[in-house]
Amino acid sequence: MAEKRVIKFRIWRYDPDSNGKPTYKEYDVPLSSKVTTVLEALDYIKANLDHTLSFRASCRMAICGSDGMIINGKPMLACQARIDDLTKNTNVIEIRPMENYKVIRDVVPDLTPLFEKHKKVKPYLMYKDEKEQFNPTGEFIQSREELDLFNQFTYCIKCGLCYSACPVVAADEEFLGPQALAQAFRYCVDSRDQGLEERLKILDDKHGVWGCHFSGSCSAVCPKGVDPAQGIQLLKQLIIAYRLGVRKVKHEPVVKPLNTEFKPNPKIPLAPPFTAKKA
Amino acid sequence: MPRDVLSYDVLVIGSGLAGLRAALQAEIASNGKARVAVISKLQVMRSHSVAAEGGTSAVLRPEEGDSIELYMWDTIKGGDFLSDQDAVERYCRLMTSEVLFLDHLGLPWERRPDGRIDQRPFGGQSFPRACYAGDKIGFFEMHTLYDNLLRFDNVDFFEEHFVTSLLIRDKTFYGVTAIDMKTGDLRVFLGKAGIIATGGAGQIYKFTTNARTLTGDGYAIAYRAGIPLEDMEFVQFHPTGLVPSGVLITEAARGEGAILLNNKGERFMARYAPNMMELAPRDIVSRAMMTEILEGRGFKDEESGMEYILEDMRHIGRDRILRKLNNIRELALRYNKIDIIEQPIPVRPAQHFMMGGVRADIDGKVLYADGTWVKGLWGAGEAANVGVHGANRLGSNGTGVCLVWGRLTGEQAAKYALEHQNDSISVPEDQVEKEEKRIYDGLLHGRGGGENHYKIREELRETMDKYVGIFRDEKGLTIALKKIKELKERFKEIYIEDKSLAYNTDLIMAMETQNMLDVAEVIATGALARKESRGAHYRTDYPKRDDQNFLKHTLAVMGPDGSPQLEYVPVKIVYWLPVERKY
Amino acid sequence: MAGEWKFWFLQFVTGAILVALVLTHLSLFIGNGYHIDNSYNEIQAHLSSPAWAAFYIIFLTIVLYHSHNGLRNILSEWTGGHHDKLVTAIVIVLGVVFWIIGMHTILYFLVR
Amino acid sequence: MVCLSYQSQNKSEEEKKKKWYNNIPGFKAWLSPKYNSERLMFTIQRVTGFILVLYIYVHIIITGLTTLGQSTWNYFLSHYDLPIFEVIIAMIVGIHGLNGIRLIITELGYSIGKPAVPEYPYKPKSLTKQKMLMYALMIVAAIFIIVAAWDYIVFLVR
Repeated sequence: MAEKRVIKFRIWRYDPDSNGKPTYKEYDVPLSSKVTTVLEALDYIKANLDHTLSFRASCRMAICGSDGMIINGKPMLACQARIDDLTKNTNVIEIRPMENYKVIRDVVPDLTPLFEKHKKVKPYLMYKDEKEQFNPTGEFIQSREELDLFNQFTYCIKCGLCYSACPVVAADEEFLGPQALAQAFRYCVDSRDQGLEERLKILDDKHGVWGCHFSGSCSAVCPKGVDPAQGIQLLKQLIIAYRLGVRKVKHEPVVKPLNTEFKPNPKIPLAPPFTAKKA
Repeated sequence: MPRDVLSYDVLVIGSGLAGLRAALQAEIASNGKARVAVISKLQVMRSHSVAAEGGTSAVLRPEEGDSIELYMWDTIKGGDFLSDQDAVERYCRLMTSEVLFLDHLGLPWERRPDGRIDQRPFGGQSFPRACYAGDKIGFFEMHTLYDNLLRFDNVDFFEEHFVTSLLIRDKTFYGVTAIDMKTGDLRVFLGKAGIIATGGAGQIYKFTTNARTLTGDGYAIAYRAGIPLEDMEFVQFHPTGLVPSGVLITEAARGEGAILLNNKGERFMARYAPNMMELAPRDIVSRAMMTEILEGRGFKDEESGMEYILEDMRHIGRDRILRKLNNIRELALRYNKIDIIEQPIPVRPAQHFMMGGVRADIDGKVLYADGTWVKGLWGAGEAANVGVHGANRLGSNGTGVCLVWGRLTGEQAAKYALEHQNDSISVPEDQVEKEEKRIYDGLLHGRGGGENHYKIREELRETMDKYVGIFRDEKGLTIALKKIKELKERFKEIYIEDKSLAYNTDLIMAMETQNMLDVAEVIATGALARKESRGAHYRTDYPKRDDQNFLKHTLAVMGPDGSPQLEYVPVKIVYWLPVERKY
Repeated sequence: MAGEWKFWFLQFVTGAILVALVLTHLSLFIGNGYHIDNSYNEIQAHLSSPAWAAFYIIFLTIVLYHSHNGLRNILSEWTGGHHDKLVTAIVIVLGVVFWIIGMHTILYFLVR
Repeated sequence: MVCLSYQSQNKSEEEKKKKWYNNIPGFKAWLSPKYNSERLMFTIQRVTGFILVLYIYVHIIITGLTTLGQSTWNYFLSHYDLPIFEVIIAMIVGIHGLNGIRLIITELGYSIGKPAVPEYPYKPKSLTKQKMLMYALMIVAAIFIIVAAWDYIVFLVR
């Protein structure tokens, strides 16, 4: 086996209870097959070097979005950051908490503003027949083309990296932020939605969609290829087209009832007859 | 210390798929009147349900030969006849509307060319009935439910609140205690109704597909409150965990046509399940893969020393992979630098799911060992065993059970809470003080003997992997049980280095380890007592199913000495008598 | 406040127009070399013609709208989005003051 | 129904939140272009725009000096006119204007690609698709600056 490499981790530490100032602490982590990502290195540090290190982590496969942090100057997910990719030219990995949030402790930011803004854009389908929506009688008909209009934006894992990278968010506390705006677009273009007018009350605002000036940092750091910047610009296009009265919509949402009639299929077996006596 | 007391109608413990579905249904059923608290030790949409990949089964197309009866038969046969058949029936019937419900909430279901919901084949299902969206259905379901909960103003999310105990008096549930991780304070939540939806305990195994947060907290707090855990010895191993990380490679890959190859290049599943091949239920495929590995027909990863089997998806084709298996392609590329379009990937069985859980009846009501209801308490999802999965869960039924029993329990809980709205409940000072002492004096500021709880956790996980894995025998299980007892003793001597209150993960992890030890003990005890092989529980010393003696559910209740005591209750057989299980 | 889209859209429309106007404006001076001596007469000649005066009135109005709407965006963000009304008031006052100064210059030669 | 003790606790929670470290850089973030070149253009657009506002004030006031008579005007020009200053303004106008054209196109949703199922490794289309546009317009900006500064260049060469 090749000689073990040792990587130096410089980690931003802050503990509100000890009234201290933020400091950097350094840890030496030997690489092994168990330590290939930054998250695994943090685990190693917590279990072996310093039990007091705090960080968030859950699924360790880049789908839950817990462990966003700034690694070597770029916001990314710790579980996604491979150490060998990061240390091609250096032996040091520097970890800081995400910007644009308050920090609870160490690299644990308080994401409450992100979630609150997500809530503001009404991120759900608004179908006019609410009774049908909660007690469905059939399935919506939606073509793949209609699905692909918004499918990309459903990939958002709400990790908050885009929010952390956005320069407008940094200054403007009221700005909805890339995550919420991309989600707003996702619901606005869903062919099953009828709530555009309702949502525009929030979006068509200085601190709504027009707060974005296309710096594109959100898309540059997005770990899931959501490309929020694209969504926001398309949302602007949609709003302008809607306001100028030139928006084209293919059709209103259609609910189609399911077939209930059973037709035997030679390729599919039949369920065997009941053998137990019903109690 | 001033104490926080919060009062709600419905407390939902856990924010996974079942928890969110329950909270949503509680709001819908009460027309937004019920005050619901969702208490989670994570941020709400970080729960492990997001990692479910393949799909959610439902009968949508009877005109193409599918039927509720066939779905029931698949589920019961897949569960090796340990399923409660009345629960299975209810599940299969309700699933259809659940899929439509999610469609109406905005889930981006993949569509057929004619715009209707598409379905894909899945292991053990006779009809391709898994509705899907890419290959991260759990993720979409979670986020759809979370987003829709934001409609309601009466739902409060208590994120990063670690529930430490259930408050139960006179066999009636009235609240929980929880540590607010952000501030480190103990909070008391009073509720008329509670729903345990805390998920599984995958972390007691080392090689697992589960998130690091699945430490069996719900099992352990219920178990310590005197509630029995049912069928815990049935632990599902997913055939395809990515080597060496254990990241889940979805069964949908095999549904789309992926094949498993041993080091001779054989498609070895032909020997184990000649009809269904790779699409046999998970327990059978996992055992087949382990047999191949143990008989020397696996590959070996030099660096980690793990042996594996190859899963080949090259013939599926680039376009289909990009559309339908996008996420696992990303995972394989990221963690193994292998593109599944061009190369097969290394996989081996990994712990995936707990078939057992808190004992619950067909409504999801949590029951004591004597069959009486813990008034006001329900259970849903992986945390509760309502009896659908039996001895082995079929792929694509996990999310379904979360949805159906989330809905049922949410509805009942809201109704119950509103009926009992005027019942006064007082803070049980004695219980809360006891809990406060246990956590802050005992653990946080306890002197301890300098024992490192990370080491205890690691040793537990290694023990479980080695002795309570896919193949079990008397000798191994006895060793495991002895080791767990030893670790439990050592845990009393732990020392917590981090004394800070704010976001003290050191303390939380210690408490998780404690929960894991309790759950592991129940699993090992149950497995030792079940002298047969059924579904996911395979004893090399008793390789046959024994319907005479063991067609019954195991109940484990905490005894006075803290170790589990076993009881058995019969399985509800309503439609089909057990037959030989062949695929 | 819904309806911000108008300002945003107008910002783009004015921006596009300004590109043309600025080019016209600069084309008057580029290629003439430096000649401080007769620049006064040149300005006077230009502004005395009603067509050019009209051009500059439009130019002044659009450029002040565009720049002050931009300034409003910057200031509004700068103040964290908490003082939008104050920012709008400041921007309007500034814009009107400079519009009056500019109009005075343009009309001075035309009227004289 | 929230118990009273919750209200009192609420305050102390607010106090605890005050101890959280404020990691929000404020408008300084505009001045730290990082991650991508569009972010740099964002910063440049901001800064040039702000300078141009100030320049317009100065320009309007100076042009207003003509109303005070030719002698004042000539006196002012001979003492305060710096050709290099005009060239810098021309550069700023060129960059602001042509980047503005890019922003009009992209922010109206053109040349940033269509949404599709993303393919790993992820390359955001909004950034890749309009890169060519950005480069092309910056070349145009450079030509514009040279033309605008031609008199000055000629003046320097002489």
